[in-house]
Amino acid sequence: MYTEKVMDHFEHPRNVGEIENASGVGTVGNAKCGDIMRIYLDIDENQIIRDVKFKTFGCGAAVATSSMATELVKGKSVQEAMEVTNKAVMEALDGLPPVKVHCSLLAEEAIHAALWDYAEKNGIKIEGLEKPKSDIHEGEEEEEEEY
Amino acid sequence: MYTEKVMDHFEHPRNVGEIENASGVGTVGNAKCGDIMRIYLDIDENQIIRDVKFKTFGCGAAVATSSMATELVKGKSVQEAMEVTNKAVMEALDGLPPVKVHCSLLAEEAIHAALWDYAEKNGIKIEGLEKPKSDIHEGEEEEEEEY
Amino acid sequence: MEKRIYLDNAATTKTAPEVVEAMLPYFTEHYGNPSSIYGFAAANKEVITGCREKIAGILGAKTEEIYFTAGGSESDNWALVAAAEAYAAKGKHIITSRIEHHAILHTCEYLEKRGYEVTYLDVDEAGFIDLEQLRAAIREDTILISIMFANNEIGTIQPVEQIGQIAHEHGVLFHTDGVQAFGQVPICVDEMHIDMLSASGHKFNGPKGIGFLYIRKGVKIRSFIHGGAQERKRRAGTENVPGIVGIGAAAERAARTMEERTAREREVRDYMISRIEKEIPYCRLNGDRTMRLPNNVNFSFRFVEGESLLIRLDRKGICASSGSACTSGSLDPSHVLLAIGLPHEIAHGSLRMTLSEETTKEDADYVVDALKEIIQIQREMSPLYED
Amino acid sequence: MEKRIYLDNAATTKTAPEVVEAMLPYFTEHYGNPSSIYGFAAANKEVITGCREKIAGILGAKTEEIYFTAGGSESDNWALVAAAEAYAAKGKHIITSRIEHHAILHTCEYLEKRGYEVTYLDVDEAGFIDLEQLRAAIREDTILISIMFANNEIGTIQPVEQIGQIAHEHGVLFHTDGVQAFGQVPICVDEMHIDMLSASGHKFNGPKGIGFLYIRKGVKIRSFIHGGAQERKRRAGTENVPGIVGIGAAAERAARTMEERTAREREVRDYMISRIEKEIPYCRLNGDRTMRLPNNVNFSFRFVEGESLLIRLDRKGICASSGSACTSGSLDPSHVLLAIGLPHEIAHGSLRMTLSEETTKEDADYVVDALKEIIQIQREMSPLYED
Ligand SMILES: Cc1ncc(COP(=O)(O)O)c(C=O)c1O
Ligand SMILES: Cc1ncc(COP(=O)(O)O)c(C=O)c1O
Ligand code: FES
Ligand code: FES
Repeated sequence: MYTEKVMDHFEHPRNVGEIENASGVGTVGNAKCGDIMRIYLDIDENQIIRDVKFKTFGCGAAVATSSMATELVKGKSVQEAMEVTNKAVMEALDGLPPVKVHCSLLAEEAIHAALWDYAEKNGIKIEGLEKPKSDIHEGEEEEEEEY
Repeated sequence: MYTEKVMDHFEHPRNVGEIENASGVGTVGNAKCGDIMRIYLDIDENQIIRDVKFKTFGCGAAVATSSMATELVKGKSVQEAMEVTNKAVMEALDGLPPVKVHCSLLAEEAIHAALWDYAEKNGIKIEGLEKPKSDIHEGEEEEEEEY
Repeated sequence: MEKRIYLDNAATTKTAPEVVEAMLPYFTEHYGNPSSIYGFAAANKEVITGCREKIAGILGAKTEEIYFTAGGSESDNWALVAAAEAYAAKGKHIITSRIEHHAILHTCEYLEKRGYEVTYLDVDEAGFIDLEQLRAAIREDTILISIMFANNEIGTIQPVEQIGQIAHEHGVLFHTDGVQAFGQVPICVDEMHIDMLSASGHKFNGPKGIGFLYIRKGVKIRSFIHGGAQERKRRAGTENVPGIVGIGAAAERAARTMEERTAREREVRDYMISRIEKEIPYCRLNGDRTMRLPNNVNFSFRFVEGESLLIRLDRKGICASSGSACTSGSLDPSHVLLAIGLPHEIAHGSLRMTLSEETTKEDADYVVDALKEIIQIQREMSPLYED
Repeated sequence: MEKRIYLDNAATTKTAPEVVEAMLPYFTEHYGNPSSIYGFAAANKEVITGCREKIAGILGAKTEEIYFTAGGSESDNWALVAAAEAYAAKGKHIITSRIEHHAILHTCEYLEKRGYEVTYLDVDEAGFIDLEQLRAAIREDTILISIMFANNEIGTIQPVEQIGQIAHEHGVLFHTDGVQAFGQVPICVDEMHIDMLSASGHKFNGPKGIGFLYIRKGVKIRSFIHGGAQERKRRAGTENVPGIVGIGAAAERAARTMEERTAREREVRDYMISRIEKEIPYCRLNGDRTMRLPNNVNFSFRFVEGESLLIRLDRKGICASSGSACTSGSLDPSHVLLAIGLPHEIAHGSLRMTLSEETTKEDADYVVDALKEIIQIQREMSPLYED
């Protein structure tokens, strides 16, 4: 059911771990499935993401998207990181099964939450960034039966 | 589904045919399945059934029970013939499938009808014999579902 | 082996050896539950999708519009009951015909008990419904028209495309029982405006106990068997993987061989019909001469009772039926033959012979010769026959 | 071949080779429709009766009380929907439990939409219903109690005999979903006061797509699939002869081997449970320790998510499940685990391993070793785990 890329990132996840005294930390949970993701960002004075780590309690897709998302934001500016949407992550993974699309939203949201934390701490405004909700995907997935 | 005896009487029916100027003729029809049976009796002055013939438009069981019934009444007195019930015919055939029990009633009824015809013609009363109905089995079989 | 000429292919067919071959690995090797996550079993999910694809391709449908069931009866029940429930807010009127299979008729009776109203269209002496009567029967509250594609007893093929057109002009759903038609005549769900179509594997050399229901995307029918999330949540129950593989293989085979196979059947069929009509008096061909299933021969013989005829044919190694095999537990004469206007006693003396690709002209000759002899014997025994 | 340890026998089992062997002739040789009159096909009617007899014998039932269906889900749907309709005049209240299979729960939801009222009994932390709560739930208008014999996720075996007794004391019908129990634990419908029992062939080394419903004589439930006169007019559709032969052979096999087979399974099961409890921290055995299906092992591991766990196990050749395979299309945590009181995130990290007679102690060792390693990896990656 998962692509090779997904399986690769699931089995060999990049950037697992924590960053002490991180510039920003974001933790988000998926109300739908109960999974939890935490992202740590280390951002330098030029607003470049120097390092990133994650911890995830979640399904295969959650682990793989966490891993891929950290890869995609690493070395980017915070503004560029805003472009790492769940779509971008999914594309980089050669796609996800429909029922797993929401897991990639978790990754996007975790990055946003970490960026928000960073912005708050530093009194910065990042364009397009909104305050993260805690329950991000309630009632968002369509019932298959209702097409 | 049929016993060997039934198959034997079906494939080699005894007493098929007609009797000209028969002492009694009975024709009955089964409202349920549309089958028709006619029995010819040749009865002597001592009320002994000297000869019997039948014609049947009906299922395998109808043919076999006609054949067996004629065998059973042949040589009997009219009073004895009254004891050739459908049960007796079925037993002689080693049984019939439940759904075919009504066919054996047809044979019994045909004999009774022929005896009635004989009795009428000769102004005789045969004990236990009633005027034949034309539609003998309407609504008599139980629905399987209702046990 | 004893001689056997099997002429009851409308009742069921032999599962093709290549179909059995295709099924076998799914019993003891790839036996996993397709809903499982591990690769060994999850692969079966794709196998199933492949079968869906094959069938969809044959019907000009989308893959996800094919739903597997346990057979034609379930498909028919599902289509009717679940559509009736789903569209109850719009209305409670259903239109069908008098010559449907019992899987449709008895389901209609069930729905009548639940407050639905059913109009049963008449058919003419060849078994066709009247399109004008259909048009006139449609009301504001009509939610479903269910007319069979081809009749299982007399083989008559309805003008499905026109029926579908009328249904859609009036915004009414159109279901067709295609159990006898699938694999025998070309079907295109779009051109024919079919919203739902039932089929059954064992009628086209697939296994028994598996069928499908085509449901056009957008048709809102709920599930009939509730439970797990199989078949897009519309039909619960662990997938019958070997059965699905079997029906997929059989459908592909039926489509691939259709042209040649049915041409051969048609030839033997017409040869048989013409010999019977020439050589056996007091007979009547039931059904239409041309708009007829390629393998269907159905005659009524006066002064002859069906069951006796079948037993005598069986003794000669010929397997045939009198009316629908499904109804042989009952004593009522076939409702189809009564609907086309046969009197009771003539309906009673009818014989259905449904050929397969294996039926030869020699078989046909043997059968007609046997028939002549048997019918003579039976007529001589009949109190109705005075010849 | 790659290593494969199949521990998902509650999802489905391998069809036993001897069962396939028994089925084979009915595809291409004895393929006739059992409703037909000619000997070649009519013989299949007796074959079917023979299978019915075997199953009836195992349950202490009468031959004619066994009705073949397309599987456990259909049996469950039939029992509930048709009994609800048949007894509607008496009342519209049904009692079931929170831990039933979805084939029961979703059918209850369907009936609720149709005006029936359903009471869902709670279960304790081991998964047992409370007999006093059951007694208290019975009302004047209660028509049916449906409680599963054994749970498919946690393996808990209910006190079926007492439930049946309570039902019968109150003149209420008792249905039990025996899909997981049949072939694993002895069942006697009379002693246990069971009026209806569902089972599914593929759960006891029979084929998929075939099951049965036991219906006690005298219970007035109508048919669920309407049509032909098959199964004493209660379940329409051309009989799935190979499937019926298969389920008959599998039932016989299951009964014959039960004692020895389940003794072996129990031993490996308990060995596995004790090693896991000793060697993996933060784990919890779900279900009861003794009133438990002989082949069921179900654990929750804190800080571990189920799908990830399954994929990693799969990579090591181990086939297992997390919650019911049927619900894996959904993202909701198992309703059974929530019902026994597990918090959301712990329900999420549960693992079901269901053994077969082929599972050895060596397999168990391999699996536990793999589990230890994988759980360690997952915990290290979890934001919840602080060790
Ligand atoms: C307890 C229980 N009931 C019913 C079912 C449904 O059986 P099937 O999938 O064969 O329809 C299952 C299996 O999934 C089950 O475990
Ligand atoms: C026209 C038609 N519809 C439905 C059915 C029912 O199919 P099945 O017996 O496979 O359930 C049949 C076959 O008996 C049929 O001929
Ligand atoms: S299912 Fe929860 S994150 Fe994928
Ligand atoms: S069915 Fe008519 S007499 Fe037997």
